[in-house]
Amino acid sequence: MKSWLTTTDHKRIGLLYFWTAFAFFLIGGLEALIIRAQLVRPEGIGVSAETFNQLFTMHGTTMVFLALMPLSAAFFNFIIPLQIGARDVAFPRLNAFSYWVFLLGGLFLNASFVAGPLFGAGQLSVAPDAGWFGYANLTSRQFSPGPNVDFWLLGLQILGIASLAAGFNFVVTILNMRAPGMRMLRLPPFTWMTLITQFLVITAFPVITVALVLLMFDRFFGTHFFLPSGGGDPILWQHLFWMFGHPEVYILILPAMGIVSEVLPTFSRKPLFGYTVVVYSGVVIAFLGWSVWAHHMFASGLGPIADSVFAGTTMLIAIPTGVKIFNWIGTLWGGQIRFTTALLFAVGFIAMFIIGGLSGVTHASAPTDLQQTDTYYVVAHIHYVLFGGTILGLFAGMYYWWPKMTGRLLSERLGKVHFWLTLIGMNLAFFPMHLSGLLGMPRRIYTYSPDLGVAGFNLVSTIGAFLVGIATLVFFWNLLRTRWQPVNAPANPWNGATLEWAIPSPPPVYNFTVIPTVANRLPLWQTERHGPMAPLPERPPAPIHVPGGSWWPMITAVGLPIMAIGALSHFLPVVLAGAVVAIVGIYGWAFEPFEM
Amino acid sequence: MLRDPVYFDAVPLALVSLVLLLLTACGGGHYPQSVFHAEADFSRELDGLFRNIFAWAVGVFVVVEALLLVAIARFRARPGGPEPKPVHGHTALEIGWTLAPALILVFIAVPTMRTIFDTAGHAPEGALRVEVIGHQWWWEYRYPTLDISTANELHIPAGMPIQVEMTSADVIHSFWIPRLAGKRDLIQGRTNRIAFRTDSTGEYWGQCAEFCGASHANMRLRVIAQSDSVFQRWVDRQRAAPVTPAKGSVEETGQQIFRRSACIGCHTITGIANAKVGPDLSHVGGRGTIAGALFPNTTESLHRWISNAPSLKPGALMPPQSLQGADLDAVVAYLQSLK
Amino acid sequence: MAHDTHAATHHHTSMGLDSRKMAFWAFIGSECLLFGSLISTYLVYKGRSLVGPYPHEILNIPFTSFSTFDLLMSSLAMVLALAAVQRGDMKQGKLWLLVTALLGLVFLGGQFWEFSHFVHEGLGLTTNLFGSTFYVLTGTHGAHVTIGVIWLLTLWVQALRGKLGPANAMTVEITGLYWHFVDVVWIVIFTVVYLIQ
Amino acid sequence: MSEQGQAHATTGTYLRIAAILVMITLIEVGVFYVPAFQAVLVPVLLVLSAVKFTLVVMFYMHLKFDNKFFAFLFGGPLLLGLAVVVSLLFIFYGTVRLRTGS
Ligand code: HEA
Ligand code: HEA
Ligand code: HEC
Ligand code: CUA
Ligand SMILES: [Cu+2]
Repeated sequence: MKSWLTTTDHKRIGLLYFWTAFAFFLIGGLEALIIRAQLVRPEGIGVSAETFNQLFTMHGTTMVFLALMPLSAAFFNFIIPLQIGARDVAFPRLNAFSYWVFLLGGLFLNASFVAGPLFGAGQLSVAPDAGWFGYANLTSRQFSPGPNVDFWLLGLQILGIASLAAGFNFVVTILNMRAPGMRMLRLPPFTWMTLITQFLVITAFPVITVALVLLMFDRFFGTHFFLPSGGGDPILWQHLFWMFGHPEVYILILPAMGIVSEVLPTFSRKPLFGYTVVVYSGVVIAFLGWSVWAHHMFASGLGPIADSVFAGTTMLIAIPTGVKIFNWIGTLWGGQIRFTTALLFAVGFIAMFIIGGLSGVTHASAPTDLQQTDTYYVVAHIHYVLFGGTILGLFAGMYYWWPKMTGRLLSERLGKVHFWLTLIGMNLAFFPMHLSGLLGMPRRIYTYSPDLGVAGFNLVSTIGAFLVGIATLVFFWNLLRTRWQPVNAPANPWNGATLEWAIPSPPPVYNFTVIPTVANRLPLWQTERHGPMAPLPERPPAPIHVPGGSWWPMITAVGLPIMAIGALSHFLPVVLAGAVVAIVGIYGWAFEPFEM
Repeated sequence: MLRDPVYFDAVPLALVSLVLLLLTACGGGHYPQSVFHAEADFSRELDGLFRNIFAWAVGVFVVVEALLLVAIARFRARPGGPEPKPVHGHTALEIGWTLAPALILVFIAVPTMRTIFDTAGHAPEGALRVEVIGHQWWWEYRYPTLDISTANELHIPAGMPIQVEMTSADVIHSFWIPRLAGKRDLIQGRTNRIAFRTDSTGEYWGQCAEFCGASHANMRLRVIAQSDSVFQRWVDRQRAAPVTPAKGSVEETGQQIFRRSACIGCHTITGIANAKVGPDLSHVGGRGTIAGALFPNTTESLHRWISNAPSLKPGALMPPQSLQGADLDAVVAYLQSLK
Repeated sequence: MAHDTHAATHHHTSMGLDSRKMAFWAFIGSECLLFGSLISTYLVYKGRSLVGPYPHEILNIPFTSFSTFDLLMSSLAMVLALAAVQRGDMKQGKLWLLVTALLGLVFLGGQFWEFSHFVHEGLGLTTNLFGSTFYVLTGTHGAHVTIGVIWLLTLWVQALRGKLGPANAMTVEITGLYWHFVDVVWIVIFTVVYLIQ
Repeated sequence: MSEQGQAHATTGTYLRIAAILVMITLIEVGVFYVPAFQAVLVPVLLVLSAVKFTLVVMFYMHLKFDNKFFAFLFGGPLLLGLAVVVSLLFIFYGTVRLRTGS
């Protein structure tokens, strides 16, 4: 127990990230299922408007910040050091800190579901209810008087710290901890996409930090940054949020694209087609991703010039994304494809992401978006890219790397059931949303008129959502089975080409008995240019010392939610107490003898 | 594992069910808020553009998905199959599949830009100006040139260009009547514009499209496009002073009760009350619906609305009123008389 | 698990650059966007205050010029401190670290005086958009200076206790990066907020 | 400058840079008070502060002598931040009708 609390081992932190994020995924999914249950028929099943607003806000926030980002982080943590031939990340304690901050931030946000009585709210739940992008000026004290929005803004502030810390850590890890010979253009594609993602994180998160700070001043100290009554402009919030928010969606998709770029070559027994192009297109996507934010604001009246510019830049992103897709197909082409579950999910990713990407292009056309924005058509788009894209990609990663992470094989039979249920379920759930949207159903409504004519589509969506729910339970069962009915995994069960497969499953604490010297991009494969790398010695030639654990990251992290609780309750001493805890933690950390 | 027939059955199965879904949407049925049934210049232009882009998207979809399916069907591993050739890439292909999408995008971008400028919101000379002000959770309409102020139901003359200027009294809302026009947000402190012209008379439905709090779902809107003469009659009635109830009638009692009640703190009835928190009631009896086009304007719904609005419409900013029995009947009768 | 160092991984890095320094430069890059967003907010809201006091009525250029001078000098002291520590001249190192911190304190004192003077003149945090954007932008900068001063003093105490030497020059260098960055942010703020009214 | 190519700046350089920085600051403040400069005040001030900025970053933060990669880590986001400022200014002052107030 203590060893888990103080751990700085990237592998353990990776597993902590995984289980925490997976739990939040179930919670976010449960929220989605209640949403879908309410929408199963026009007048609903009795979920109140207030509860419904909390549900979709927490669903979006949870899925984005507490499920998808940290699930990717689970792989960053576990896999990246192995792929680059390192013993750990560059800053193991900072890594632990990121995890604890993430966990506590997530708990803080979700505590709002039961914190009502503390605020005399007259109901149990005071969860955030202004939507995951919290548009001003609905978030002002005047229109949202309760603590709901406070939970949201403080929670996101905390989570931002976790992401930023991890961002710096992984940038340095990937650049600086590579094994000898692991040149940049020999990095596995997953590592590359992670690197790009981290650059997006460290540039995009400061912007939302500022937006949240300004909002905090508006709510706590009576300023008018986003309030027209004092000369402020709610549109500024939208700009700041989406300047973060759009890069954020690429933060969510790029790691999944990286995973797919690992899985396809392994299971078609061919190198990734156009490796350099795939890498550079990732860079281009990230770069362009910074220039398109106002496509979320076409209806806000930016004027025709800005609309045209942002429509144009948005469309450009289709090019590097398309390039990736064609290269993936090129990888499959001429291969010897083994239909493992991981491969099915990777192919499912491509198939579904195309649909989401194409609906994205119809959004990118500003005029047509005027009919689509804020309808279920957008909801369809985001779930094809986020679920059909990111989630399917992450599942591919889970089936691919679970043996490495735990030393246990997942059942392929259950995996296939999981895959097909998920694929069919998600299409039933999300495809009809295109239609209900175009037929006039706005998003974020807890009830709709039977006259709209969309009841049938909603029924199908709900059925599909529950199918996905069942599929997720199948997967959960599959995970648990690896504990209860273990089947041990060999070091390289899939015949993968990258370094993580050169060491036992699960890897020993020190990862590599000897740091390998890398001579090419696919070290474990026989290709026409080179043979597989010589196996590493079974035991380390000399004793390897790994750094011990540390309490300080967790102590420092604990300070943050304490400060947030103080702010929530408008009780300064608690804020100060939290600050003291954090400062003590930082000093303890700084002066602790801890060497890598 | 590879012979497993399930793959090759499930894919077509899923596709067929999707197509079936599509058909149900396009064929038949009555969809008051469908974007596919454009009945004004603005919406028609958007619809045309969408169909254009959609066609490209379908083309891309079919080609790319087909390639993907062919790849996985053709290159399944066969026991004892040859070791695949380790191809690392192909420069000509890379250039090709960079340029092809770029070219397609040109065909999407050019009409997009044109439509952006076409629909930038400025109506031709002589358009009827309407100001829309969003409130949590109802719509206020003003016709500055006609000196009319009303709520929740927008009357317009069919065939005449309409210049809509919008802003909000509180949070952001979005004005959307799919058959007539694309959305535009109502933002406090800003003025946004759209312009459109309907083809024909009729009733058009829409609703608020920007999340605006508890009753966002209940912020519907109704547009009534009328022939010139009918519209003119409507204008005349709106500009007339509110009906004065006959002496001794139940309506007169209602008026007195209205005067004595909290109502005057929030509502306007020209000559009786002058407050701006809620909708102008000077001609409320002539409206087909009340409360953000949510309920038909019947005796029953007025009763229920006045006694306890928030129970009908979550969060409604009209508190429950203590009027009861005969008093309530009288007020309702009075309001209904205000044609 | 032992606390020792594994010799092979300690000094070797694949880019040959110090990891902490690299992380710190990435952090500074990230801070550019933090201040970029704040400055954007200030500029976007410039001239949109509904009531006074307005910038030209209240900003005190001579005084702030002095603060700017003070901060520039602290940057000088900081490079001197670093150079001394790198040379192993801990006497000079201690001195210049202390001078840097003290100049930072002077700056903070000036900011404290400025803020209270403004409040006295009727410009509060919530008075108008100028007040809000001004205090949040300069306040965020001030918070950075505060952290810097604490950091410098910590180093100074370490030096007094003889725990700082050329072996920790990298720590001092990173502190310096932070301190200079705070200085360049002020260079921008001084121009954008004070001089361009 | 003579230091070019050398691995480290000397104390002399630091002092000279400090002198230049102080001088520029004096010029900035001077320009601010000279009515004749009002027309070009903004560009002049922006250029001067950019020079100061660059001097500190190049010499005090050693970016001039240090690994180019650090320049990338700092310069990339710096340019991005600059782009954020410029594009927001464009959007708010360029194409959008400002608050009407009416
Ligand atoms: C994983 C996350 C993710 C990804 C990858 C994307 C990708 C894209 N998104 Fe999406 N988007 C979201 C997540 C994502 N989006 C979310 C969460 C929202 C809603 C936020 C909210 O309001 O709550 C949103 C909203 C959103 C909007 C605003 C809609 C609105 O609210 O009105 C727009 C508008 O332009 C848009 C566009 C695009 C485009 C053009 C892409 C492109 O990157 C897609 C590129 C891919 C392809 C085009 C397919 C493959 C390409 C080819 C096969 C080549 C050939 C293709 C052509 C020639 C067209 N997205
Ligand atoms: C980021 C990823 C992500 C993911 C994976 C999902 C997954 C799902 N989403 Fe979500 N969604 C968003 C991101 C995501 N969503 C965002 C950003 C929004 C916008 C929010 C906003 O407007 O502010 C949104 C909005 C949104 C809406 C619109 C709400 C509205 O506008 O009113 C709907 C409606 O159907 C919906 C449905 C679903 C469904 C059915 C799933 C399914 O895939 C879920 C599958 C189900 C499970 C995975 C459940 C498994 C669990 C169990 C079976 C129970 C066991 C439980 C425990 C043991 C605790 N989502
Ligand atoms: C505190 C303010 C307030 C008071 C007092 C008040 N109302 Fe209202 N009223 C409103 C608001 C706000 C609305 C719009 C609510 C909505 O649609 O969400 C409204 C709507 C209405 C409507 C529907 C109008 C339409 O066209 O949609 C009627 C009718 C009405 N009120 C009648 C009354 C009567 C009668 C009384 C007094 C007995 C009264 N109101 C008292 C604020 C008030
Ligand atoms: Cu008004 Cu939603
Ligand atoms: Cu976007």
